[in-house]
Amino acid sequence: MNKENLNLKVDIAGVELKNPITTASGTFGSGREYGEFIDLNQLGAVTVKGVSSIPWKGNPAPRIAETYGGMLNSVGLQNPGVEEFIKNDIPFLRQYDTKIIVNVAGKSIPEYCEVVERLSSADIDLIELNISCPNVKEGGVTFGTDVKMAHKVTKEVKRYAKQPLIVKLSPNVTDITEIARAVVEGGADAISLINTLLGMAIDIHKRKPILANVVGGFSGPAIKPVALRMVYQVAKAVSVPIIGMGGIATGEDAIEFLLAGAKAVAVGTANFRNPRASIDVLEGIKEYMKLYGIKSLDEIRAII
Amino acid sequence: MNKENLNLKVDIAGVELKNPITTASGTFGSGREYGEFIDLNQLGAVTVKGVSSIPWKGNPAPRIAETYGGMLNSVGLQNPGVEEFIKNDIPFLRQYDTKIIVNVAGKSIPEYCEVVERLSSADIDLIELNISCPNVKEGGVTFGTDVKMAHKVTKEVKRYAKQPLIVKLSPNVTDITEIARAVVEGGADAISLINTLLGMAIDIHKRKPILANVVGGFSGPAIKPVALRMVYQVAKAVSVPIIGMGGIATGEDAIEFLLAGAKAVAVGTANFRNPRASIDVLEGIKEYMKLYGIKSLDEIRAII
Amino acid sequence: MKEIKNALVVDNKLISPNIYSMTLDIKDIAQKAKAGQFVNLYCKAESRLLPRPISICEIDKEKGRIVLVYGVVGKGTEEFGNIKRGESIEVLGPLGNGFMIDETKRKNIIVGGGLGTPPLVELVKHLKGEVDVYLGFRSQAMLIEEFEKIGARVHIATDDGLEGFKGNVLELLKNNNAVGDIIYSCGPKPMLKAVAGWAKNNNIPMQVSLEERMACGIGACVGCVCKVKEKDEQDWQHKKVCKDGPVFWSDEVVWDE
Amino acid sequence: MKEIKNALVVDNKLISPNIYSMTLDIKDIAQKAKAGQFVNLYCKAESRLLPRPISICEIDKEKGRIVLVYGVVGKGTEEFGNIKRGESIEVLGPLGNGFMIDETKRKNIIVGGGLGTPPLVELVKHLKGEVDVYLGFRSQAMLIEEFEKIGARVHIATDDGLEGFKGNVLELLKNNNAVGDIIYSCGPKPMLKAVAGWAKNNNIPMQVSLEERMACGIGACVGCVCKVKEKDEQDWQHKKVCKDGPVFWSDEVVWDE
Ligand SMILES: Cc1cc2nc3c(=O)[nH]c(=O)nc-3n(C[C@H](O)[C@H](O)[C@H](O)COP(=O)(O)OP(=O)(O)OC[C@H]3O[C@@H](n4cnc5c(N)ncnc54)[C@H](O)[C@@H]3O)c2cc1C
Ligand SMILES: Cc1cc2nc3c(=O)[nH]c(=O)nc-3n(C[C@H](O)[C@H](O)[C@H](O)COP(=O)(O)OP(=O)(O)OC[C@H]3O[C@@H](n4cnc5c(N)ncnc54)[C@H](O)[C@@H]3O)c2cc1C
Ligand SMILES: Cc1cc2nc3c(=O)[nH]c(=O)nc-3n(C[C@H](O)[C@H](O)[C@H](O)COP(=O)(O)O)c2cc1C
Ligand SMILES: Cc1cc2nc3c(=O)[nH]c(=O)nc-3n(C[C@H](O)[C@H](O)[C@H](O)COP(=O)(O)O)c2cc1C
Ligand code: FES
Ligand code: FES
Repeated sequence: MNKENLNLKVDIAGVELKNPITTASGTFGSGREYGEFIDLNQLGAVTVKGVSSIPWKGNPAPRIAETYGGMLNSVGLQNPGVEEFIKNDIPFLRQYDTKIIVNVAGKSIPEYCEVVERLSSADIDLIELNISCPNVKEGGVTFGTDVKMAHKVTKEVKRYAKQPLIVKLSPNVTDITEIARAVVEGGADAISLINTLLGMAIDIHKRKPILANVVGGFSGPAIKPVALRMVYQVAKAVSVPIIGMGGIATGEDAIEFLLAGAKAVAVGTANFRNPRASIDVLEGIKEYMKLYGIKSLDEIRAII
Repeated sequence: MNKENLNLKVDIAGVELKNPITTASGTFGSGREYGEFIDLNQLGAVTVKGVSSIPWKGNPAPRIAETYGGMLNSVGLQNPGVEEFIKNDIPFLRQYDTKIIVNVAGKSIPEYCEVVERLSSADIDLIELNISCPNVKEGGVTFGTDVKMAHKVTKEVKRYAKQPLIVKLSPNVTDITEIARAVVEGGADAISLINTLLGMAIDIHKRKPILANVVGGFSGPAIKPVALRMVYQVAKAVSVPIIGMGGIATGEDAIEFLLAGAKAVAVGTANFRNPRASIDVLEGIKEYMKLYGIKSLDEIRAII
Repeated sequence: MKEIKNALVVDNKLISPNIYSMTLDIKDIAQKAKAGQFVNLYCKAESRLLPRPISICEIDKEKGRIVLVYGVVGKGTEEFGNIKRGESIEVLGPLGNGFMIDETKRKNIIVGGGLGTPPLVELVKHLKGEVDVYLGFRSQAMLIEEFEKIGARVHIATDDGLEGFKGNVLELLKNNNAVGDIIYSCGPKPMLKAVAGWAKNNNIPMQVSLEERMACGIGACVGCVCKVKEKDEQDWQHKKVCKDGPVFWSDEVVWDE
Repeated sequence: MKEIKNALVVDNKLISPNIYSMTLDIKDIAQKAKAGQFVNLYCKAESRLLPRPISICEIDKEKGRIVLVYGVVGKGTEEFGNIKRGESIEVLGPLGNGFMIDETKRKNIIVGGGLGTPPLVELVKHLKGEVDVYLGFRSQAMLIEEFEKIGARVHIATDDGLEGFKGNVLELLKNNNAVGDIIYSCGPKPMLKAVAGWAKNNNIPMQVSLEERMACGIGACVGCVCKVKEKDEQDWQHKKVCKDGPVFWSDEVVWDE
């Protein structure tokens, strides 16, 4: 309860967040940089960038392209590996009164399991499985676009996870509810969505793709209608808590996701335009609650 | 050849368009309204709104929602039926020196075939099969999101089509190349893409979806990165001509699609903001050609 | 050829909380416009693609000006509210069909609700005979002087009773024992529906100006439909508010929502 | 806490075809800034989300002002070019690490190419010893006076020979038998690569300021990387241009592109 007497607490698979705001993995580093712009204590949780078992170099540059109301990235999950993460970033984040959600990347099931096993003994609150990584063993198809693979990787990883397991879905599928059901059956305690759409941009003067990797992940306000639709569909299809994201930049955007069925929301690309975006979203939610005399977010969640 | 000595002609399955510009089905009516703003003679082709065998009432209002850099529609293919179309719209369009592409809607394979058979004896140039319609017989799954159904409907319809057959793909699929290959095997002479993404928007004050139909087709500049990526992928996967669309509003946008492999481009949602958009796109293409001394679009098509 | 025009904003002033009156210098539209037609206003913000349909409130053919009265209800109208005199705005129009003015009627009843009131001002200028204007608002009335200047009698209802009669406009009509040969109306659909019922019972022909979310505003997208039937028939059609309307006869409209 | 600041645009003038010099009144940034750092400029157009990184060309700590010199190469810089004196712009900075100024060097060589020239102006102000500035342009030189005012010798090369030496800046260096104890440089990567090869052959330590497409500009997104290795090692890392750079030692950079 804060001083306005608003109840912003949300429970994600047994972990209580003081409010429904987290950050979208990969857009917020491990919180250090944005911690110079906002008070991290104010966030319900910090979701850190994806970590893998060993350091990954990621894709070549250019990795960033701007599009109309959005952007593309082809960072390719560059990260220093789980050991470095545990050593450097957890102690930093634990200084703050916020929950830690660790996003996990892997190119094969054993690799995912290795990271999750290592994290199980670390001081973190929730694990978020990023199943949009290319599955090198199966020739590059991502785990997240195949029902069977999504189920299998969730099930295997779940055996190693001591913390509740969030599975993060890719929107690049024909039927998102099918994948959502598969990961819940596999043991997901919560679902987050959406990861980036697959997009492309071309430099017409150089006559080549802007990204060295040709295609990249499409995010930002432009994609919100797709994200919202998928959150709505998944909320109707499964009963685990949902963390909604995709283009959220204002409190109003966040309210749309809560109405559609999200329990919490993540702010991603918006941070790049406005380093205070996550706090602005939180303030916007509070204003909405005050405007309509809403005491608890349960009053409006999933009522659509 | 126009006076600047630029060769803008394109051949779509044996039909020569004087330039690569057409309109996106459903955004341009049958040309009457925009014919008051632009000279229809200047367009390579006019693609008319979807027609079905009998009149369709379409979805309830509200049917339109605006999103960041884009919009949603749930018109639901309202149209007066193929007979009315042939009677009223073909004579109107035939006054102009532009090709006529007729977009065909149907809720079952026999219905599609009926429309196409009727159009076969009509004075039109190309048929565009919209396989994003809900397939009522199979419980609402659209033809365009299932490889087998996409193949089947193309193959059946092809038997009735006297004019070359364009099949228009839905982007709401895991693998667009799979669908593209299926319709080419089914007999498609050309492919157009993308139709709208599936999106949603919520009125947070009324706490209900803006569209009466809850979800709707998402179009406009916001979706361009997805459209471009899919055109690129499909151009690599099949060898039939491609008509690219999705968020094209300027000549520069169109050049991106041509570089990615499109033979022609369609201007859709941009017409709503700028009734001259199709002509502006054409002029923009010409400027680009002059800037770089390009004499024919073949010099740049699909070079990425 | 038709085209979107760049109009000079001669004035843009707050006339009621959150409600602005914008005067545009736009000869071409002023010359063609009729009461009940509307214009498309385009936003400068690139993230907002679609035009905003706004009714023409007053037309000054001599000066070549039109007046628009609009409420700030969202991002687009907020942008309009911030436009300063001397700046310009992109506008397309006149669009739609106006009211079907019947000069033979001696007793005209005008019914307006909230932001549906503006187009009725120009209308009243063209009516012969007596004019009684019944307006419903939530709390604060507007445009009263404009109507009175033309010589109309104005009757106000507000939900909270702050001004005029406390109640809705239908109750006010009944309360005043309103009588007339024709009703012209514009406002929220529930109000129009209620008044249409009253009109039917009293055998008064009624014109209603409808609103719907639009994309093109010119009849091309089939986005802005309402259900319309032939009088006394059962089967209805989806007609375009922008092109077939925005004014319809109340007994053509299917009042099911 | 850090934050995006709203800066007053004191001046914004065309100084060469398509190139503008913008002076911002922004005390806080002016006070902290060092040569070689950059700022994020934010667009007003909502469709353009990402900040534009622009190097700081000059710093006036007394007046609390910074000067940015930028080319109009796309939509964002076009928007900046249209800003009028007296308007404001959102800006974040100073960002990145500046040049590592070595005051002990007696002979400084400065190498700039095109729009890479601006940050070298502020740098030269802080160098002790002789300064020879070698600049390469396509056709028209800029900022010459700014360098000369500080007492540097300026040598120009243009591709078409319109001004100075006809050829590229490396040819000019060779042609002039340039000698120095250190090189500071900024410009297009192919130029930096070529000069880095020459520096290596001549055993002159060289600093290069790199550019890369950015999203955050503050080290959070890992978007803006370049390949960097420990001197004399084989294996490289992707380092962030915005946070670890933009200035690197030329022998750390993997010049493979
Ligand atoms: C024929 C017609 C005449 C109108 N005349 C007037 C008038 O004279 N004065 C006035 O204040 N309002 C009028 N309206 C309503 C006006 O169009 C909306 O209030 C306005 O579009 C809201 O824009 P926004 O950007 O502020 O709202 P937002 O909610 O941000 O707009 C988002 C989208 O929804 C649409 N929209 C939102 N509300 C409405 C609505 N009520 N009707 C239609 N579209 C809507 C917008 O046009 C835009 O496309 C009229 C509407 C129609 C259809
Ligand atoms: C550290 C750094 C310092 C710079 N300093 C200067 C300077 O002092 N003067 C100057 O004229 N330019 C400088 N640039 C380049 C400048 O950032 C780009 O020219 C500018 O971002 C182009 O924006 P635009 O909107 O006009 O182009 P658009 O092509 O429309 O921009 C689209 C996107 O691509 C990015 N982009 C395009 N070109 C470049 C580029 N060359 N480098 C990085 N991002 C790019 C934009 O930031 C934007 O995100 C610098 C770049 C970096 C990384
Ligand atoms: C630069 C960048 C890096 C990202 N890295 C990751 C990642 O490591 N793991 C992951 O699951 N998602 C990653 N994402 C996806 C975001 O977490 C988020 O799902 C997506 O961007 C949609 O939200 P937004 O529109 O608010 O950014 C990344 C996104 C961006 C823009
Ligand atoms: C209002 C509206 C109606 C549409 N109707 C049809 C249709 O009848 N048949 C069809 O194949 N596509 C239809 N579309 C999809 C467009 O033709 C086009 O594929 C899509 O909008 C993407 O292009 P854009 O972003 O340029 O609009 C419609 C789109 C809109 C916005
Ligand atoms: S708004 Fe397009 S038909 Fe009416
Ligand atoms: S731009 Fe984000 S890390 Fe450099």
